[in-house]
Amino acid sequence: MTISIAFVIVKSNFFVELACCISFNLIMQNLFDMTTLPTLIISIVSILIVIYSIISVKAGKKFSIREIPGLKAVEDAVGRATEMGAPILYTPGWGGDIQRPTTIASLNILSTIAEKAALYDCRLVFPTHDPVIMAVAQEVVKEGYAKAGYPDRFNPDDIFYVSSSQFGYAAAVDGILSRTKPASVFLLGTFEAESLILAETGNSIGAIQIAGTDSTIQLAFFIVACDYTLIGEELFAASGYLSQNQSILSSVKAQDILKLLLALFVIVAVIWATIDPSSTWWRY
Amino acid sequence: MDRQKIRWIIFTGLFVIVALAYTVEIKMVSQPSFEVKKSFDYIESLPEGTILMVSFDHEASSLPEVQPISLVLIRHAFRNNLKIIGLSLFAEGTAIGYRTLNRIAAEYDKRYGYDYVFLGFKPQHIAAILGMGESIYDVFPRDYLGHLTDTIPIMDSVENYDDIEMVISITDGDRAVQWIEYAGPRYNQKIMAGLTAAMITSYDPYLSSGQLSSVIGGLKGAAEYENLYGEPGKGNRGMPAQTAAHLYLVVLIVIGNIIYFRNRKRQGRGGL
Amino acid sequence: MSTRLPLAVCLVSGVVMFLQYFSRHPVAKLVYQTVTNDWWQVIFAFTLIVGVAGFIKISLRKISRKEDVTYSLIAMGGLIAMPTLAMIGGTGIESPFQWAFENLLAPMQATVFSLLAFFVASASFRGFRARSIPAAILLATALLVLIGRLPLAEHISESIPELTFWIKNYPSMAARRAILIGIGLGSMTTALRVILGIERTYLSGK
Amino acid sequence: MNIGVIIAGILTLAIYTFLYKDNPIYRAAESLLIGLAIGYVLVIYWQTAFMDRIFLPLLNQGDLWVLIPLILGLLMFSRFSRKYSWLSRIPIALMIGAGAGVAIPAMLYARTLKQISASVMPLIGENGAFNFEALVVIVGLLSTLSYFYFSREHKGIIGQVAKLGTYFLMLFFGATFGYTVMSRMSTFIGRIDFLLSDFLQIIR
Repeated sequence: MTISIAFVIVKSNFFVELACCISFNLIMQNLFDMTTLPTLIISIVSILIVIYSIISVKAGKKFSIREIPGLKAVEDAVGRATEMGAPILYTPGWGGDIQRPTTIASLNILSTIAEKAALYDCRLVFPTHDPVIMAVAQEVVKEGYAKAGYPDRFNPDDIFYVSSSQFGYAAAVDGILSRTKPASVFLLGTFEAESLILAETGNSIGAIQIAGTDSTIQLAFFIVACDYTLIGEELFAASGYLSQNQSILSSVKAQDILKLLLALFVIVAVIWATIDPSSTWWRY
Repeated sequence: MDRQKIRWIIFTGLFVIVALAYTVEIKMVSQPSFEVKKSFDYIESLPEGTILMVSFDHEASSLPEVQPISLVLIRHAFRNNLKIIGLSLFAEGTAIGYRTLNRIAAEYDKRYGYDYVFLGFKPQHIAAILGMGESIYDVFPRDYLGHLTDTIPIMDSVENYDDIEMVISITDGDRAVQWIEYAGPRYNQKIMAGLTAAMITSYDPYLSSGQLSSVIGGLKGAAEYENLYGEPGKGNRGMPAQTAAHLYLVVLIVIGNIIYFRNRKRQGRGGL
Repeated sequence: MSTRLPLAVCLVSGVVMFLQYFSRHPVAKLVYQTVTNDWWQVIFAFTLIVGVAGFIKISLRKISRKEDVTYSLIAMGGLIAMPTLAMIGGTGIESPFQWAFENLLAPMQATVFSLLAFFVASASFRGFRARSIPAAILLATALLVLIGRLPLAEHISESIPELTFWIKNYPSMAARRAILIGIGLGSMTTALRVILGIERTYLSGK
Repeated sequence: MNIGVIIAGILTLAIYTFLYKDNPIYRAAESLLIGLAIGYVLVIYWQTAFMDRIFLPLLNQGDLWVLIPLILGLLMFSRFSRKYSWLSRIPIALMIGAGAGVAIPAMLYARTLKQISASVMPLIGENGAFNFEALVVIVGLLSTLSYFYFSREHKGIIGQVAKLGTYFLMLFFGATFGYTVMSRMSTFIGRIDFLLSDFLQIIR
C-alpha cells in the first residue's frame, strides 16, 4: 500500500515536473519561428481557398477545366496499343518518391490508364526504382482493373521493382522498351538525367510517348523527344481532367484563384517598388 | 533512309568526332568567368596553413565532370600550403574522395594527418552538417582509416566551423544547397561549390543572394581554373572534345532543318 | 479499419509535419529529423526487401520456365555477390566489395549515363525543327546557347556569351519561375487533399 | 594492365553495343548491372538503416524509440500475405501523410513565395533609367502564368497572352537544353578518356 502510494506521488511529481519542464521550454524557446510568418499566411489563405472549393463540390457545384493538348492523346494511346497488340509502358521516373505530391498525381493518372487498359485487355507494364511506389502502384492498378470489371486480367508481376540505382533503372527500362516494344509509353512523374535515355529509346522503337514532369530541367528534353509533354502544373491538372474527379478539378480551380492573387500581388509590388524603390514589404 | 540507319550515322559521327578531338592537344584559351576568377583569387589570397574542408558530395557516374574541378582545387590548395579536411556526404563519393586526396598529396609531398585528413562518410547529411557546427569530433569520432580524430595532428587546432576557412562542396546534385542552408546561416560558414554544368542554373539564386561565395561549373569551369592556376589538366584536355561535340550538335540541328524544309517544299506546302 | 486507420495515420502525420515547419522549438526539429531521416529510411529499407523479393521471385520463375535463364542467373549472381563480398571483406577502401563497385558497377553506371550524349545528338537532329513560331524560338535559343557556352564564342563575337547570359537570367528565368509557381500550387493542393483524406488513390479506392 | 581496368573496359564497351541495337552482350551487361545495383543497395541499407538506425541504437543504447520504425517497417511484410496486406497501408500512409505535410509549406515557400518575391524589380532603376530587364521578367512571368490558367479556354485576350507565355517557355527550354548539353557531353568525354587512356592506353 505505502509503496503504491509512494509510487503515485513519485509518478505525479514526475508528471508535474514534466509539465513544468515542457511549458517552461515552450515559453523560453521559440515555439513559433517568426521568419516563417509569410509562409504561414499564404498557407492558411491557400488552404482556405482549397477547402472552400472542395465544399462547393460537396454542395453540388460542377467544375470543368480547359482542354489540355496531350490528354486527348491518352485515350488514343491506349487504343493504339490495343490495336497493335502491344503493351503500354508507364513509369514515374527515378527522381520521385512516394512522399512527393507529383508521384501521387502520377499514380492518379495511372489509375485511369489502368482502367482503360483493363477494359481493352491491354498489358500494362510498370517498372520502378522505388519499392514503396511499387507497392502503392500494385494497389492502384489492381483497383483500376477491378473497377473496369476485369480483376482477373491484373498481373501483379507487371508492376515491379528494377533497381534503385539511377542508371541501373535506366538500363533496365531501356532493355524492357527494346524487348517488349510497347506501342505507347507514359513518362509521368519526377525525372532526372534518365529522362532522355528513356525518351530516345522509346522513340527509336516507334512508340507514341506522353511525358510530363515537375523537373524543370528535364522538361526541355521531353519537349524535344516526346509526342506530348505535360509541363509542370499540367501534370496535376491532367489527373483531374482524365478522371473527371470533381475534387481534383475543384483544386485546379483553387490553384487558378491563387495564381490570380499572386499575379495581382506581383503587379502591385512592381508598381510600388517603382514608385518607392526603398520599399521592402514584398521582399521575402 | 530509315530511322535506325540515321541514328547509327549520328552515333558513329559523335563517337569518332569526340574521340579524335580528345586525342589532339590544343589549348583553348578563354576568359575565365567571373565566378571562377573569384574562386581562384579567394584561394590564392589565403595564408599558408589555412584549413579548408572539401566535401565530395557526388556519385561515381558524374566523376568525369566533377573530378577535374576537385583535382585542380586540391592542387591549388596544396601548392599554396593550405590544409585540407576531406569528407563525403554521399556514400559513393567516399572512396573517390580518399583516393583523390591521396593521389594529389603524393604529388606535393603532403603527409596524411598533418597536411590533410579524410574523415569518411556520414549518412544523415543534415544532421552531420549541423553537428559539425558544434563539434567535428562528435560527428566523426574516427577518421576514414579508423584513427581517433582527436589524436590527428591537423585536428589539434580544429573544433568546429570556426576553425575552418571555407567549405567546398563538390556536387552533382543539391548537397551544396544543404551546406548553404544549414551551415551557412547558423554558423556563418563560407561555402564554395564545384558543380556539374547542368546544376549551375539551380544555384543562381544562392549566388545572387550571396549565400554561396562562388562556384566552379563543369568541365569549362575546371579548364578556366586550370588556366588561372597555370597548369592545364583534365579540364583543358576535355575542351576540344567539348567544343567539337557542341559544334557537331549545331551541324545536326542545321541539317535536320534543311531536310525538313526541303521535304516541305517538295510536298508543295511552300517554303517559310 | 483497413481504410480508416491508414487515413487517420495520414491525417495526424500530415498535420504534425505541417505544424513543425513553423516552429523553431527543438522538439519540432527532433520530430522532423526523426520522421524524415530515421522512420522513412527504415520503412523504405523494409519495403526494399519486399521489392527485392518480388524481383527474385520473377527471376526464379523465369529460370524454372527456362526463359532467359542466362540473364536471370547473371542478375541473381550480381545480387548475391555484393552482400556476400561485403560479408567476407567488409566495405572498406581495400575490400573486394569496394573493388566490385569501382570496377564493375561504377563503370557501367557511368557508361549508361554517357549514352545521354548520343541521345542528345539524335534528339537534336529530330526534335529541333522550325515547324512553328514556338519551335523556331526553341531552336534559335538552343543554337545560341550551344555556341555561347563554348570558349570559342567570345572569339566570334563578344555579344554571344553576353546574350546567352542575358537569356538565362531574364526571360528564361521568368518562365522557369512561372513553372515553379504552378508546380508549387499543384503540389500544395494535392498534398492537402492527401492529408484531408480526399485523395485516396494510394489506398486503392477513390 | 590492371585486371579491374580490363573488366571495366569490356563492360563499358558492352553497354555501348546498345547504341547499335538490343543484343545479348548488352543484355548480359544490363542483367549484371541490375543485379549488382540491387545487391549494392541492400548492403548500403543494411548498414545505414538496419544497423545504424535499428540494431545499434537498440542493443548498444537500449533506445526503445527505434521500436516504432521497426514495427512500421515490419508491417510492410504483411504484403506477403493476402489477408493482412492492408496493414502495409499504415506505414505507407505515414510516409505519404508526412510527406504531404512537409510539402505544403516547403512548396509554398520555395516554389511560390520565393519565386514571386524574386521577380519583383523596380521598373525604373536608381539612375532614373528604364529597367528593361524588370519589364521582361514581369511580362514573362505573368504571360507564362496565364498559360497555366486552366479555368478558361485559351481564346481572346487570355489566348494571346498565353501564346506569349509559350514563347517564354520555349526560350526557357532552349536555354536549359543548351546549358545541360555541356554536362551530358562531359560524361561521355569522361568515358572516352577512360577507354583511350586507361583501357587502350593510346594516349597518355
